Amino acid sequence: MKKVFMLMTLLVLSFSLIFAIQLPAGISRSETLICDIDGGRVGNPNLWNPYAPGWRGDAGLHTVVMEYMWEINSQTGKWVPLLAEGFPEALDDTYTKWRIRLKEGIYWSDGVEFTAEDVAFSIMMLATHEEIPIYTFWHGLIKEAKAEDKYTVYIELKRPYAKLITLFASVVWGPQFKVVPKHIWEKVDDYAKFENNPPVFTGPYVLKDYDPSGYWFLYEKRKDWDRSGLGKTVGEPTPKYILYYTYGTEEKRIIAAAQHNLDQLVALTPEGWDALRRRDKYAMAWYKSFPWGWPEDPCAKGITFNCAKPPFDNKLVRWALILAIDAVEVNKRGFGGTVKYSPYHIPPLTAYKEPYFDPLDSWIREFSLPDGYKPFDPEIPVKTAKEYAPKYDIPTDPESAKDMFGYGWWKYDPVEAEKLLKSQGFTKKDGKWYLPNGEPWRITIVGHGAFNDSTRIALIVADQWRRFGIDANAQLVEASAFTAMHQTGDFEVSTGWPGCGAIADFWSSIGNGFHKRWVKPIGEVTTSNVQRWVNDEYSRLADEMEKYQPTDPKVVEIGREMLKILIEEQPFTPIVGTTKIVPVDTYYWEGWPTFDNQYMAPTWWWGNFKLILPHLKPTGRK
Amino acid sequence: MAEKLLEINHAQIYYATLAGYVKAVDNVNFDINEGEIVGLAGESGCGKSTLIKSIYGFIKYPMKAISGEINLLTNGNKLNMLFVEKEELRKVRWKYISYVPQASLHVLNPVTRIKKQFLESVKREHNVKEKEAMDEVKEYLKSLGLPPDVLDSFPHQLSGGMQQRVIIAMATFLKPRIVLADEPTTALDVVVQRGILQMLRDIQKELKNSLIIVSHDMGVHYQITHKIVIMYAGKIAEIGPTDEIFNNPYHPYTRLLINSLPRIGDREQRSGIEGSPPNLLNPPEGCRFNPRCPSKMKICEEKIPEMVEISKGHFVACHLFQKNGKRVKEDAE
Amino acid sequence: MQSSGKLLELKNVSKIFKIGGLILGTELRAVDNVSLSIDSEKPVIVSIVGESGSGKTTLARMILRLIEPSEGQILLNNRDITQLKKADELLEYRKIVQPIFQNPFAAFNNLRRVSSYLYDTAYSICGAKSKEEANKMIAEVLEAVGLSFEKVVGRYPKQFSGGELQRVSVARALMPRPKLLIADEPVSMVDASIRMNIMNLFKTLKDDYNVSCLYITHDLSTAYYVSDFIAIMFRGNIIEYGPSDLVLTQPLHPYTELLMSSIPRVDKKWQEDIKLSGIEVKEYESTGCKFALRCPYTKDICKKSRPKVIKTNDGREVMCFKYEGKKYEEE
Amino acid sequence: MRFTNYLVSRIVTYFVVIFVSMTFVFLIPRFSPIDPVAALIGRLTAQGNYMDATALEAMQKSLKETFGLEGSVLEQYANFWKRILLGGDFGPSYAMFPTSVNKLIRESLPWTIWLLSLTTVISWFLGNIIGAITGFKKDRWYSKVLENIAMIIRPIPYYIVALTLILLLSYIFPIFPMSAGGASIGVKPSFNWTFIKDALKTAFLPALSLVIVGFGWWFLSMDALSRDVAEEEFVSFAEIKGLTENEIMFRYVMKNAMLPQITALALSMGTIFNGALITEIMFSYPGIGMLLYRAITSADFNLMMGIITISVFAVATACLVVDILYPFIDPRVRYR
Amino acid sequence: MKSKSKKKKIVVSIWDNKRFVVGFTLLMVFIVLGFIISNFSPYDPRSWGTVPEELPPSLKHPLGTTSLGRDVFWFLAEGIKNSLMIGLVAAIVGGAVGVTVGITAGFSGGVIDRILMAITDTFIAVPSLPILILLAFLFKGRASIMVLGLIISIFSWAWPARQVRAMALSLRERDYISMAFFSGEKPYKILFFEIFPHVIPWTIANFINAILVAIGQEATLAVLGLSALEEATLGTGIYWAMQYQAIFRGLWWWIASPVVAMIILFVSLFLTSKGLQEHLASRRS
Repeated sequence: MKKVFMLMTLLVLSFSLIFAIQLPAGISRSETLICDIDGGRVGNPNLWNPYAPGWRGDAGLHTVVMEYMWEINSQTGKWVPLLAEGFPEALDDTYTKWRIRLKEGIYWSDGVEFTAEDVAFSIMMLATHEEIPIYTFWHGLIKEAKAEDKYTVYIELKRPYAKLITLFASVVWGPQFKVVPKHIWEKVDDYAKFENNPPVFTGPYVLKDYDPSGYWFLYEKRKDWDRSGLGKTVGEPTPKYILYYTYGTEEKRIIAAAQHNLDQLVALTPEGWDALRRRDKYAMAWYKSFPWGWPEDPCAKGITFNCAKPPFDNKLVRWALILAIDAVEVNKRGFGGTVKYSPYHIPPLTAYKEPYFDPLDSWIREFSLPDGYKPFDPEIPVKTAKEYAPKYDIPTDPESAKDMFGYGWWKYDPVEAEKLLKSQGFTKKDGKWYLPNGEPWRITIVGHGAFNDSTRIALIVADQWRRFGIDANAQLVEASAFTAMHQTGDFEVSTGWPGCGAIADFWSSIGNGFHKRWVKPIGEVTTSNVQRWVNDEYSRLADEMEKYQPTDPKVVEIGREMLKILIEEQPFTPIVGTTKIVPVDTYYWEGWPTFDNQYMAPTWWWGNFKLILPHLKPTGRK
Repeated sequence: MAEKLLEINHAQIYYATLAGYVKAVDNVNFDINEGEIVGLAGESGCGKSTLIKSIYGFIKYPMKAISGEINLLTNGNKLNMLFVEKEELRKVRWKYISYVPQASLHVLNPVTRIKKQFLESVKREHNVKEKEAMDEVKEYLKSLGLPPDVLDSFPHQLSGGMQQRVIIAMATFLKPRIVLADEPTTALDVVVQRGILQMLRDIQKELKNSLIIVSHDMGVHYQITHKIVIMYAGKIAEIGPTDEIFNNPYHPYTRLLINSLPRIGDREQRSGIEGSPPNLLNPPEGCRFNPRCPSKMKICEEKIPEMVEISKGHFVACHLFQKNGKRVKEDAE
Repeated sequence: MQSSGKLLELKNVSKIFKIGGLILGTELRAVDNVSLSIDSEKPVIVSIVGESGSGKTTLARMILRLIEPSEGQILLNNRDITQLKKADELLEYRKIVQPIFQNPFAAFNNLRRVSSYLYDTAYSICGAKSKEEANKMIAEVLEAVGLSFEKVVGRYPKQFSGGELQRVSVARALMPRPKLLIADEPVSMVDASIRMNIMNLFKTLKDDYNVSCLYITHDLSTAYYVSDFIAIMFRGNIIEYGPSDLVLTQPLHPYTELLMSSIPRVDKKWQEDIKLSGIEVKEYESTGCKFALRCPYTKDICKKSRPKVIKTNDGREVMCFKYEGKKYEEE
Repeated sequence: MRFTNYLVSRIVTYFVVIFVSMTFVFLIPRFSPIDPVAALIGRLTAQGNYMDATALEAMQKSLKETFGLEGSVLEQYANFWKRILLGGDFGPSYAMFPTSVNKLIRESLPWTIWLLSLTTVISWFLGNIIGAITGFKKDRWYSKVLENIAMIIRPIPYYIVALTLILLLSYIFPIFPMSAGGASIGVKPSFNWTFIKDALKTAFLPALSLVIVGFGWWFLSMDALSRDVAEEEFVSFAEIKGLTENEIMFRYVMKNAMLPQITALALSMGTIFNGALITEIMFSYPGIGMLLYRAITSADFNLMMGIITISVFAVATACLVVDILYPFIDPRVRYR
Repeated sequence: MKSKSKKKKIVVSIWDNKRFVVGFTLLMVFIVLGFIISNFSPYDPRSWGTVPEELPPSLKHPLGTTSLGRDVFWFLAEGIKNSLMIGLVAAIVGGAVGVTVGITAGFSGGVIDRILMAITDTFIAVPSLPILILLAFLFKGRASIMVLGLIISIFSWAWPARQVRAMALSLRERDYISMAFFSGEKPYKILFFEIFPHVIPWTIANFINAILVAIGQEATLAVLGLSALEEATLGTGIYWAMQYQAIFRGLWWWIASPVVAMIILFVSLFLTSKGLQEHLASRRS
């Protein structure tokens, strides 16, 4: 028995030497960057056509192989021209004629030069081929695109469109427009069925190998990386190989990172990060310590009301429900205190501080409900800071707290909430609320089952409303049901995230998106304004905003007025910003962007990830 | 004088139940000699099956050997089948003593061909190649009038009678000295029954061994046995040569039993024995037949009658008969 | 119109079962073109004797409506029993016909009290109005079978011996004063010492209660003892029918002869050996006489065609070529 | 004659069951609040793909057209059968448009089949052998120990078993380095030793987890079956014949108790085509289970129908095969 | 050695069966815990933040607390109740439908039998998990404990129906059924008093087994995030512990409690069922 035990131990020990991930011969771990795949396993790894509806770009294609005309620096909100030179030039006052200049000396990975012909071809392809999902929009917009010379594209529109750059430039994840090589794509018959395998693009890496089951994708740096957009603009990306690899569940990703077999993780739950941090001294997130995560994700999470369904069509009812939410508890239970509060309907980004948050600060503090009640509580961030200070040693002064936890949120005041509801004819008996018509008030909060943030907020808010006396429960549904229920208005309250934005001009998101023109009766499908909120003044302001280019200061002016309306009306209520805990393991690679080195945001899953690559340095560990 | 093959001395075999022991075989004695066909007769629950199982050493919980001996006498060795090691038992089984179970369609392994089932017990003893053993088996079957192609069949493809004949062939192939047959023809049709009984008898004649047959059917005993052991409620009521038992039964139970048997061509009114056999958990004191006995005396409720030999080889356990075989009193016929 | 006369009449009744193996499986005529009748004038006991697989139990089950005949008709008082559908017709049917099953322990649900069946019968079939009335009926029939009311009421099947339980079974069947008892092997599970008591019961029922009985058995001795007529079944056919005295003492059909010679009688020892064969199964499929393969008198014709039923002068029927064209007339 | 009748009626039932099942499966998702176009749009917006409301609206329309979802449910239903009957084609996947469902299934199915058939057979064998031993020798100490172990293992939620294995054998003792997919990086599926060795290694942990769980199930049922068989007359007769305990166990008890297990094995083989969702999630193993799960969550009707059709066919066929072949396996059984 | 008991013991007591005694005792502990003790919970087990977070087991919190600020013990008590409820609903509905369909099919025969069996086979052929997931969508709104039980029951009746049908087919041939008919018993009475009692032993074993399977299925749905996640069940207990990485973060009491509870609950149900079956088998023979 003893002998057997000894033998077993020996066996275990000898095996445990096999530690590192197995890479194909000739590829050394120290030259390879291993990245997480955002959406997990890719079901159709053969498909490299970015215009196919089922395309998945998150396994490297749009981060290291494809390049966009303008990438965005997600930390500063500024565009970085990658394939383009400068910004689009409007040739007339009505914004129907445009000119775009391209960088010179960029080549496709198969050696053909990248020119204005490619861009013009790509634009016209979108505008003339019905099988491409975004054809309808482009067809309705583009009159003509042509190469004026080798590096200049001329575009003529069918209608004025001031926001043209947002079609070509990455705003959040990636833009609609992806330039494709004319010499390959012009031979294609059906763009919806084209696989584009192997992919030819301008990016610094090329596809070397991939798993037919879609678990991993290996890319190699181009020998002529200097002829890529990135090479021309930023410099040489460091890793020789990039391996996109999905380990699967969070547990496995944590283990993999702890074993230094995963250099970069797309997102962990706060608890997952806690687990990794304790096991891996090389693991690192945006902040060195609490609250760790990168708080600049461009969508604030909160709750959406279906304004077409009574009693949620009454803004005072909505306000009452908001005052029954304890945001501090949401932050604490849902996110371990790591997220920023978001009273505005745009995410609490650094980029919005100057144009919106600071100018509106005094307004929001004084903002009052019709009965004169001032709902805003600017003390919440300090309170939160104080709560976590003993454990994590963070500053508790108002300014630091604001940086860390945002400007504040609405008071948790069930008494006022009760007052509001009673004023609207609601009654409370035995601690339970009844609708004006006497029925018990039951609310189902729909949450997105696959999104942790959405799930947790739904469950916590349901819990809080129950405590308040409403028979609330949370229903978590899968992605498709979540979207479909929103589109048809088949919900009462949900935990969605319609309040997105990354650049000061939020016209394309909440501006146009909340326009009354999208509102359809319940049962009919609408893709925007799913909260079915009709506000004439807001819609008018949105139309006004549309007339200016994104960089126009007028945009911000109008935007502030729009935000005031949203705050007053609350068609949806953001609660917290999204903090992404996107850690890296610095065992093999360092030079990652952090709070102390904010050259970029840690948006590994965006197209702009390539902008980070030249900053990485190998540690030299084997 | 024929050799004694088996002696049963004071065998007590009980069944353990939650309510106590069921005294299925209680203090039974008799011997079996070479060349005899002995019938064990009695009603259901009288202990005849228990006894024959015990003779074979096939004692399984809740059956329990309490005391006594059932000695198998083989080449001068004595083997008490009531208390014997499993290995010892395995050595004598099928070779010195064989057991033919009650005719039933569930005795043979339903998923194995007869051939294999035949050989698996034979090969061990013979230690010969399968082919040779097969030839021998075929020869043997032929000698018994069985078609050798049954060997390639599955049990369910054979009729019940054929299965029983195969089983008998298996049990006698190694020429055992004693063959035990426990209700070998129950549930078989009369024509088949006759054939099987003949077969058992022929084998016995051939091997000159002894055959013990358990049956509740008195006709079976009448037709083929030399000697009958009548059991009642776990005890032996009467032992005697077959013809004598039928012609001149002593024990009231035997007499009533034989009288109750209908005979073709004889329409005379017959009646059964009133009452039913006793519960062996708590059998009646004294003679176990006394509650049903028409000639009951006082002593019958008090004392267990002893076995007395009335004429040569004819024993009876009844207070009506004294040691010398004289009748104590004439009972009303 | 022969409206009177027949209590039970079987007209060319057949039952075809679909059983069989993988490829060779065929239809099995368990009962093949059987005709039989019982007079309603005078109660009789008719025995149906046969080996297992002869179709005797199938026949009984058809008369009890437990299975439907595939061909032919079963008439009870001139009414086709398969046509009885309505509740009152079925009630009437049960007042005329009652069964007695082979194994009394299987016939009584062991989770129920035995007497509950008696009460059910009293209320539902005999139309008892009150508990007293039912008790009276029950006590009466129990007495008839030699049991006491106190001994039976409230007890479970397991608390009886087989003989007692079978007697309860008879008593229950007797309650509606039926005209016909269908007794399927009623004593085969009963010990020899008390078998005769039950057999005598049937005789008593016939004489004292005017109950006819269809006694289904494989035991020739008891059949002889109890019955007025005997039908010998072989592979689905009644091959010989007649008064039991004649059939069993002077058998006509070769099969009956074989059967007779095989009984382990207690008055006559077997003489010469009989031969067993392994061909039993094929007999069902034969187009000729089903016994032809084993019959000592076999002729060519026996294997080719089915013999007809021949009526003899002494009131017997036999199905054998041996008697064709002889002094017996054809039916 | 009789067999033909049986076969015909059995085959008619087979097709009826398949037809009813498919209709049922076709209708259910269409009455659920899920919609493939919404799912795709949802995925794009969740990713933060910046799209103007006007563009989004336009895209929704054109996707509906591309997917052929404009007709009524009845038309779609007719289309579905037409496609299947004319060429066994399930159409394109919606979520992974334009990849065809047939291709997706073709790529996932081999992994599933090889892992699940292997583990099913292994656990079946182990469970049956050990179950026969413990069922026959039920009073031995090891029988009692084994039975208790199986009883305790069986209820452990499968993912806990899987996670424990990963933690134990990939993290604490990293004997089997964590990996994803059916083989290591750079090893391509083909018939050579390198691949087989690699695939075996990769599949070891998921296989182990499935065997552990499957073993408990087969073991417990075999244990119970053997106990029953051990009471049969022919087992007593084997003892009467003087066979040894082991002979009786293998030739009599096991051989007979095995029969229902063979049926059960055939049925489990049919259910293989459902995949093993949790296994695939936990071990990042490519397979049909995950594919199906994704099809459901992304309302990919075609993919869903494709996989479920195969599964229904497999289970129904397994039942059919069992019914038809059982008499060959068990000589006693005849067709009803 | 001789037993001195004079009285005949006709009924063998179920309490003589060791498995049953152990299983039933454990089961009773669970039932008392779930259905009685859970009502005395000082906190709403669904509410978050009722107690300090992440405390290891102590006298005050016998099974510790979670990251969500729930007391594990009280959550578990409620979870046992709800899991048992899911199991009961699924087993009752599935069992009732299965027995009804099986008996109807077995006794009617003919066309009715064929139709019922085709439907039954359909439910056997259709893979359950995907349909359960889809049904979870269909029952939008309140995925309550009841609804969950009902959803699970949709696939829990088909096998029982088949088995009951087989039993009914053999019961149909029994003499005592004919006996009851000839005693003038009404058909419905025959069904309830003659046939049903003989299906009961099997039904009980199947019932317990169905509870077992349903609890396991709920746990599977929970790990996929498809159960009623804000209710306390054994499945959601495990779900939350996994979501908050209880294993990695050393909160063993959080994950171990529902898992161990599940194992003990299963073992108790298993033993009860086995013991019961053994007992009934011994009574029948």
